Amino acid sequence: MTTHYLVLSALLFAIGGVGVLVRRNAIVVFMCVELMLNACNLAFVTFARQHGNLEGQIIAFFVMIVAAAEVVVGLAIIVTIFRTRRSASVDDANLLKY
Amino acid sequence: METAAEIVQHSGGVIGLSWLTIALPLLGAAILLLGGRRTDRWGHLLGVAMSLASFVVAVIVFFELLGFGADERRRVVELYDFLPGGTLDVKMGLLLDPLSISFVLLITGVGSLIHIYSIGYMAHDPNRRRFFAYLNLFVAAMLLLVLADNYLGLYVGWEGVGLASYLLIGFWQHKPSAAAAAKKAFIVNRVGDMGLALGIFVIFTTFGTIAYGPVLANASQASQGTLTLIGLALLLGACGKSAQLPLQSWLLDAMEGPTPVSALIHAATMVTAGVYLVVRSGPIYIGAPTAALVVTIVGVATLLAGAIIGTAKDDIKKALAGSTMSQIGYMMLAAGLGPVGYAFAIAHLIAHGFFKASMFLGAGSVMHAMNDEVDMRKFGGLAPKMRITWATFGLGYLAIIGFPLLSGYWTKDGIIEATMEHSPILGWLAVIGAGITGFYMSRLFFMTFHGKPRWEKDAHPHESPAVMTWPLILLSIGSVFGGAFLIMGNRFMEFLAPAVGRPKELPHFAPFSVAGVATLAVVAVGVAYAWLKYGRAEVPAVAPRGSFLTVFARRDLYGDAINEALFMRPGQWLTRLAVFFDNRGVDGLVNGLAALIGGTSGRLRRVQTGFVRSYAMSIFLGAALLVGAWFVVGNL
Amino acid sequence: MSTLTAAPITAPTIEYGELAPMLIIFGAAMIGVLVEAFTPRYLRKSIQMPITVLSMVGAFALTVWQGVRGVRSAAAMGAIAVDGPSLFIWGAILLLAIVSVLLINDDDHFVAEAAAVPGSAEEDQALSQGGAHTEIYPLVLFAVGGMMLFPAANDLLIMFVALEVMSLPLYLLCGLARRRRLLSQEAAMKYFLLGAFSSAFFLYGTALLYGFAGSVDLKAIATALSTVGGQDALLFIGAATLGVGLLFKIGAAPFQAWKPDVYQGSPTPITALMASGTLIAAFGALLRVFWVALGDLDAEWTPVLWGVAILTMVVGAVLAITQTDIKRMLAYSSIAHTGFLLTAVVATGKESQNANALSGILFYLLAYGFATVGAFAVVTMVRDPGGEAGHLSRWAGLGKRSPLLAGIFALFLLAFAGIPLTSGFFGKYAVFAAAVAGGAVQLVIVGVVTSAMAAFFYVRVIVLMFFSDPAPEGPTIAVPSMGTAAVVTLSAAATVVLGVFPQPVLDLAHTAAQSLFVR
Amino acid sequence: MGEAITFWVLAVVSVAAAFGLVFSRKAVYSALMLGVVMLSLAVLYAVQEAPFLAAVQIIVYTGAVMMLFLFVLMLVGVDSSDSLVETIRGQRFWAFVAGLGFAVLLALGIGNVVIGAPAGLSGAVSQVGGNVPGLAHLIFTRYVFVFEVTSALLITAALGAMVLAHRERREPKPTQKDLSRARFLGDHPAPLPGPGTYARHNAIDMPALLPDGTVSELSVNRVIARHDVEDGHLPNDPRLAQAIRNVAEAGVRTEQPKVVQAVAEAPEVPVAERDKPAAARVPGDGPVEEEGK
Repeated sequence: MTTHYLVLSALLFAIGGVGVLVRRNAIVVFMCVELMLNACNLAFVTFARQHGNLEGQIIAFFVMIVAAAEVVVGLAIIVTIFRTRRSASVDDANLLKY
Repeated sequence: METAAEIVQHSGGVIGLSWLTIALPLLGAAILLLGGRRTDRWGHLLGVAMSLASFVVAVIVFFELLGFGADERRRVVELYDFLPGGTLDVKMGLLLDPLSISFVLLITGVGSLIHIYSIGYMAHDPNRRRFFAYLNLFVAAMLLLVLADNYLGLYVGWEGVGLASYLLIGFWQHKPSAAAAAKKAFIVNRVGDMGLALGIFVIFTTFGTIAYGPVLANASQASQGTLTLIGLALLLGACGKSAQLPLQSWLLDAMEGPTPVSALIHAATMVTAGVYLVVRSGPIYIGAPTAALVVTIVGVATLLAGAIIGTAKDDIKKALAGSTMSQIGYMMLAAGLGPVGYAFAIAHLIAHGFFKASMFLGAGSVMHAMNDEVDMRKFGGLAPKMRITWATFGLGYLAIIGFPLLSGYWTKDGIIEATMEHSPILGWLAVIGAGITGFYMSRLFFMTFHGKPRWEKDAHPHESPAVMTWPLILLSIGSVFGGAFLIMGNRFMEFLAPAVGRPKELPHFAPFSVAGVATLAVVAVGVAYAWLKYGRAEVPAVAPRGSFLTVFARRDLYGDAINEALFMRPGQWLTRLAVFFDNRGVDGLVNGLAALIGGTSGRLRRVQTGFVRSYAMSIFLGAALLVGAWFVVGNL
Repeated sequence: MSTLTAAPITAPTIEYGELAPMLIIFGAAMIGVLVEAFTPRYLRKSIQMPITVLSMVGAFALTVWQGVRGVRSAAAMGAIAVDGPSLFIWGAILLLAIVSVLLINDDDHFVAEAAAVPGSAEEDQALSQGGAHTEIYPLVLFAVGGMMLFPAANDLLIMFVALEVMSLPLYLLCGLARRRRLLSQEAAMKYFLLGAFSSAFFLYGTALLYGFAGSVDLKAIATALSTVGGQDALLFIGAATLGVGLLFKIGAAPFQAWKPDVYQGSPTPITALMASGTLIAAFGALLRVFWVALGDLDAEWTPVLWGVAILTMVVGAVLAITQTDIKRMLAYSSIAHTGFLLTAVVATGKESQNANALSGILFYLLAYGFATVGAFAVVTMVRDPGGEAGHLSRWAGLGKRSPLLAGIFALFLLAFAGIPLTSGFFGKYAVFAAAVAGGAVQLVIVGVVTSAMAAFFYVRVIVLMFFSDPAPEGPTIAVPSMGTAAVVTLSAAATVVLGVFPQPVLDLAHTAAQSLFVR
Repeated sequence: MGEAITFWVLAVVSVAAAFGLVFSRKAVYSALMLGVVMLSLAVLYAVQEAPFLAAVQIIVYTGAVMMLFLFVLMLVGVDSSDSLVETIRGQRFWAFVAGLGFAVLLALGIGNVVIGAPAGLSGAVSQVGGNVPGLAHLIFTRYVFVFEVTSALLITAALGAMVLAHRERREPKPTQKDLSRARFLGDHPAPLPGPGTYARHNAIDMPALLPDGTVSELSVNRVIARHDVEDGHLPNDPRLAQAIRNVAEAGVRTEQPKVVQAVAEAPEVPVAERDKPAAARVPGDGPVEEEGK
C-alpha cells in the first residue's frame, strides 16, 4: 500500500511540475507549485506511517506553515506585478533576458 | 655539465639590505606620484638620487658577493613569508647570485645614466616629474623581476615593467600614435604573459613550489613532456617581453615613447627580460631539448628579421629598434644553446646594454639637435656639428658590428662560434645576420653623420648639454671595453657558473677561427656596401633636382633597385608577412578562438530567453537528468 | 486522546549561548518590526539602522567568542550544529552583511512606496515627500538570520525552513528597487517562482530521504546509509532532488538561469547581499548535506557533481563574454565562481582531504564575497540620469574620468580573475589545489581554461575603462556617501589584505575546517 | 480493504483534479481543482493515521490558502483565461517529455523499492497518548527551534504583504467640507451624468444619453476613452463612438479646481504609459470614476 501512496505522490509532483512549465498565469503557476508541495506532504505522511514515527507528520505540518507564508509573499509579488503591468502572465515579464 | 651550486640562506651584511635596491626607486616613484605638483621642482633630482642610491647599494652588494667563494655566491635573502606553511608555501625572497647581480648592476648603472640624461632631455616637458616617477617605477619593477627568488615574484616584476613600459610609451598621450603604440605594446605583451602565467602554473602543479631553488634542482625529475610544455610556455612569455618572433610587432611602435625610454626599456633592460627568463630556467630547457631548439630557432629567425627590418627603416629610432630585436635574437640563440651559451648571452646582453643605450641616447641627442626630426634622410653631415655625439655613437656603432676588440666583437663572435659547434646551419645564418648588421648600422651611421647635410631649413644642429653628453661618454667606455673584460679568459663564464652551471668544456677563444674570419669578412662587405651607397654617394630621397638627376639617375635608381630588391622588398615583404602572420596567424588564432567562444556565447545566451517558464524548464529537465544520472551511476 | 493519558513533556534544552548570534539577529528583526509599528515615520530610519548594524556587530562578536571558546556541538536538541565551519560561515556572512547594510542604508536604492504603481502620481508624491520603506531593515535581518540558520541546520526540516526564512525576505527585497521598477518587480517574480519551484524539489528530496532513513536528521541519514539496504532508489532520487534545491540556490548549471535576471533586476545593494551572503550560506548547506548526510555516498554523487561543475564553469564563463550589462556580467561571473568552488566540493576522496577542500572553499567564499560586495558597491556609484549606468558601453573611459574608482573596480575584477596579490588568487589556488589533491585534475584543467576565458571578460572591462575614450555624455560618478565609501574601502582593503597576507585567514579557515562538520 | 477502496477512489479523483488544474483554461477552475486535490489528500491523511494533519490540511490549506488564491484571482480578473497558443517554441513538448520522464523515473524507482508492511503509528502514538499529544511532544522538544523559527517566516510574510500592498496615505483625508468646496468651485457643481445608460453590458465607457437624446461627452472618463480608442473597443453606434473619440482627443471632462491640495487631479497620463491603471485616481471626482476598483 505504501508504494501506491508514493507513486500517487510522485505522479502529483510530476503533474505539478509540468503545470509550472505550461501555464502562463502566474497564479496558476504558483498553484502548481502548491500542488507539488502537497505531493511532498503526502509522501511525508505515508513514510511516517511506514516508519512508525511521527516525524513525517511534523514535517508535513511545518511544510503547511511554510507554504502559507510563501503564498502570502508570492501573491503579494504577483499582485504588485499585476498592478504595474495589468497582466498576470509570466510570459509578459521578460524584459530581463540574454 | 656541473650542477649549479646550492643556494645559501643569508642574513646580515649588506646583502641582507639588498631589498633596498628595489625599495629606494619604488619609494621615489611613490613620492613623486603621490606628491603631485608639489614635487615638480626637485622631482627629477629625487628620481636620479634614488636610482643612483640603488646603484650604490648594488655595487656594495656585488663586492660583498665577490668576497665569498665562487660556490657560495648564491644567496637568498628572505623578506617575508608570503604564505608560510600549508600546501602552498611561498616565501618571498631575493636571490643574489652572479646572474642576478649582473642584471642589477646593468639596470641600476645604465638606468642611472639614463636618468641623468633625461634631466636634460626632458627639461622642457611640463610633466618631467611624472616621467621620472615612471622611470623609478620601472627600475624597481625590473629589479624585482631579476632579484625575486621565485617565479611569482618574477611575474609580479614582469607585470610591473609591463605597466611602466605602457605608461612610458604612452607618455605623450596627446599623440594618437603614442597612445596606440602603448596599447599595442600592452596587448601584445598580454599574449606573452598568458604564456608565462601558464608556465608558472604548470611549474606549480608539477613541482608543488615556485621557488627557483627546488624547481630547478628537481627539474631533471619531471617528465620531458612537462618540461617541454613549461619551456614553450615560458618562451612565449619571453617572446612577448623581448619582442621575438612572432610577438615582435610592438617594439617598433614603442619608439613613440621619449628616447630615454627607448634606450633604457626598449634596448638595454626590459626587452632582455626574456633572455633572463630563459637563462634562469636553464635546467628546464636542458631537460627539454625540443623547447631549447625552438628557442634557438626563434632567436635566429628574429635576428634575421630584425636586421632586415633595420635595413628598410629611415626613422633612426626604428632602425635602432630593429637592431635591438636582432641583437636580442642573438642572445636568445645563445640562451637556447645551454650552458655554453649562457655566459655569451648575458655578456652580449650587458655589452648590448651599453652600446645600444649609447646609440639610442646618441640618436636622442641628434633629435634634440634637429628639432625632434627622426628621418635619417634629413640628417647627414652632422659629424662636425656634434663631435661628442658622433664619437660616442661611432664607438657604439663599431661595437655592434663587431669591430675587432670592441665589445660586440667578443660577445657576438662568441655566440656565433658556439652556435657553429652546435648547428652549422644556424651558425651560418647568424653570420649572415652579422653581415646585414654591418650593412644597416653603417647605413644608419653614414646617413646620419656623414655625407652632405640634408637638413630642414630651420635646423641648427648643436652639441647637447653636458648633462646629456656625459652619460654618452660613460656608456661608450662600456661599449669599448665591456666585451673584452667579460670574455677574456672566460672570466664571465667562471663568474656566472655558480648560477647557471658550467659547460663541460670551456670554449677556447680562437681569434682566427673560420667563423670568426668569415664573420669579419661578411661584416666588412656589408660596411663597404653601405659606404658605397650612403657614405660616398649622395643619399637619394633628398631628391637632387634638375640636371643632377639625369647624371646620377641611373646609378641611383640602380642602387635603389638593389637596395629595394635585396633588402627593402624582402624587408617589406617580410614585414608584410609578419603583419600577415600577426593578423591571420597569431591574432587570427586568438581572434578565431575568441570569435568561436564569442559566437558560442552569443548563441548560447539566447537560451536565457527571459521567460521564467524556460528557466523552470531547465530546472525540471536538469532535475530529471540529475535523477537519471544518479540512476546510471548507482546502477539501478 | 485525552490530555490525562498524555505523557508529560520535559522542557527541551536550548543552548542559548551557542545560538546567541542567530538569536540576536532574529530578535533585532522583531524589534525592527515593532519599531515599524510604533514609531513615527521620520524617526524610523535613524532607529532601524543602528539596531541592524549593532545587532550584526554584536552577533559577530558573539560568533568570534564562540570560536575562541571552541564550541563544537549540536545545539537546540540537535537541530543546529554549531561547529567550526558554521562559525566561520556565520562570521563571514555577518561581516558581509554589515558591509551590505552600509550599502543598503544609502538613500536612494529602494522604492519610496512599493504599493504605488511605477510612474504614477502617487509614486511621484511619495518620492517628493522622501518616502522610504524602512521595513527593508527587518527584512534584511530576517534574511541574514535565515542565511545563518541554513548552513548550520542539522536536519533537513530545519534546513528547509531556513531556506524559506532566507529566501522569502530576499524575494521581497528584490522587487523594491527605486528605479527601473519593472525590471525589479520582474526579478522578484522570477526569483520567487523559480525559488518556490526549486524548494519543492528540495522538499521532495527530503521526503524521500526521510522515507529512506526514517528520519531527516543528517546524522541519522548517514547512519542509515550503512545499515539500510534495498532502498537505494529512495536514497538516490532523494539525494538528486535535494541536490536540485541546493544547486539552485548556489546557482549551478543547469539551475543557474535565475541568477543573471535576478542580479540585474534587484536593487544593487540587495544583489550584493545575495551574491555574497546567500552564496556562502547555500554552499555551507550544500557541503553539510553532501558531507555529513551523504558522505558515504560520495562514489555516487561525485560523478554527478563533476558534470554539474564542468557545465557550471563553462556556462558561466562562456555566457559572460557577450554580456553588455555590468550586473549581468557579474552574475555570470558568479556562476563561473560557483563552478570553481564546486571543483573543490567534488574532489573530496578521503576524510583528510575534506579538511583541505573545506578550508579552501571557506577562504574562497570569504574572498569572493568581499570582492563581489565591493564590485556592486562601485556599480551603485556610476550613475545615469535614470539610475545606475548598467550598460558596459557607459563605462568606457571611466578610468580617465575617475581613475580611483575605476582602479578599485579593476582591483575587484582582477580578484575575480584570480590574479596574484589579490584575494582571488589564493582562493582559486586553494580550491584548485584541493581538487588536484583529490584527483580531479581534469576538472582543474577545465577550471583553468574557463578561468582564462573569464579573465578575458574581466580584462575587457578594464581595457574598456582605461583605454577607451569616455562617452561624451558619460555617466556621472556619484559622490559616495559615508556608507558606500566605507563599503568600497573595506572591500578593497579586504581584497588586498587577503591577497598579500592571506595566512591568518587561511589559518582560521583551516582551523575551522579541521573539526569538519559535527555529525 | 476499506483503505484500498478509499485510496483508489481518491487517487483517481486527485490525479484527475491535478490534470484539471494544469489544463483548465480558466484560472478559477484551476483553483477549484486544486481545492479538490487538497481535500482528497486530507482524506488520505486521515486514512493514514494523521487526523490532526487532515484537519490542518482542510483548515489551513483548503480554507485559508485556497481562499487567498481565489481572492487574488478575483482581484486580477476572475474570468481571465490563458490563451492556448504556446508562444515558446518546444515548451509544451519538452514539458511533457520532462514530466513524463520524471514521473516514470520516480515511479520506476519508488515502485521497485522493497518496502515492507507499514509499521503503523499505533505504537508511537499510544506511548504519548494520541496523535495530537504526540505531535505536540515533538514540536515542543525536538523541533522546538524550527517551531520558533517559523515565526520569522510568518512575520516576514505579513511584513511583505504590507510593504507591497499597503498604500500609505500621504496627506490628510479630504473632509466633506473640502470635497464640497472643490465641487462648487469647479465647473460642475451638480453631479456629472453617469455612463452606460443604454449600454448592453457592464461598461463604464459607454457615454450617457441626455434626456434630449444627445450624447453627453461629460459622462466618459477620458482615460477610459483613450483606452477604448487605442484598443479599438468602440461601440457600434456612430454617435457614441464619435463622443468617445472626442473625449479621447480633447479631454472634454473638465479639470477640477485645485482648491484643496488633496483633491488635486492627477497629472495627465502620457499615452506611452497607458498601461498604468486608472484605478483609484482621485477621490470625490464625480460618479464616473471607477472608485473602489
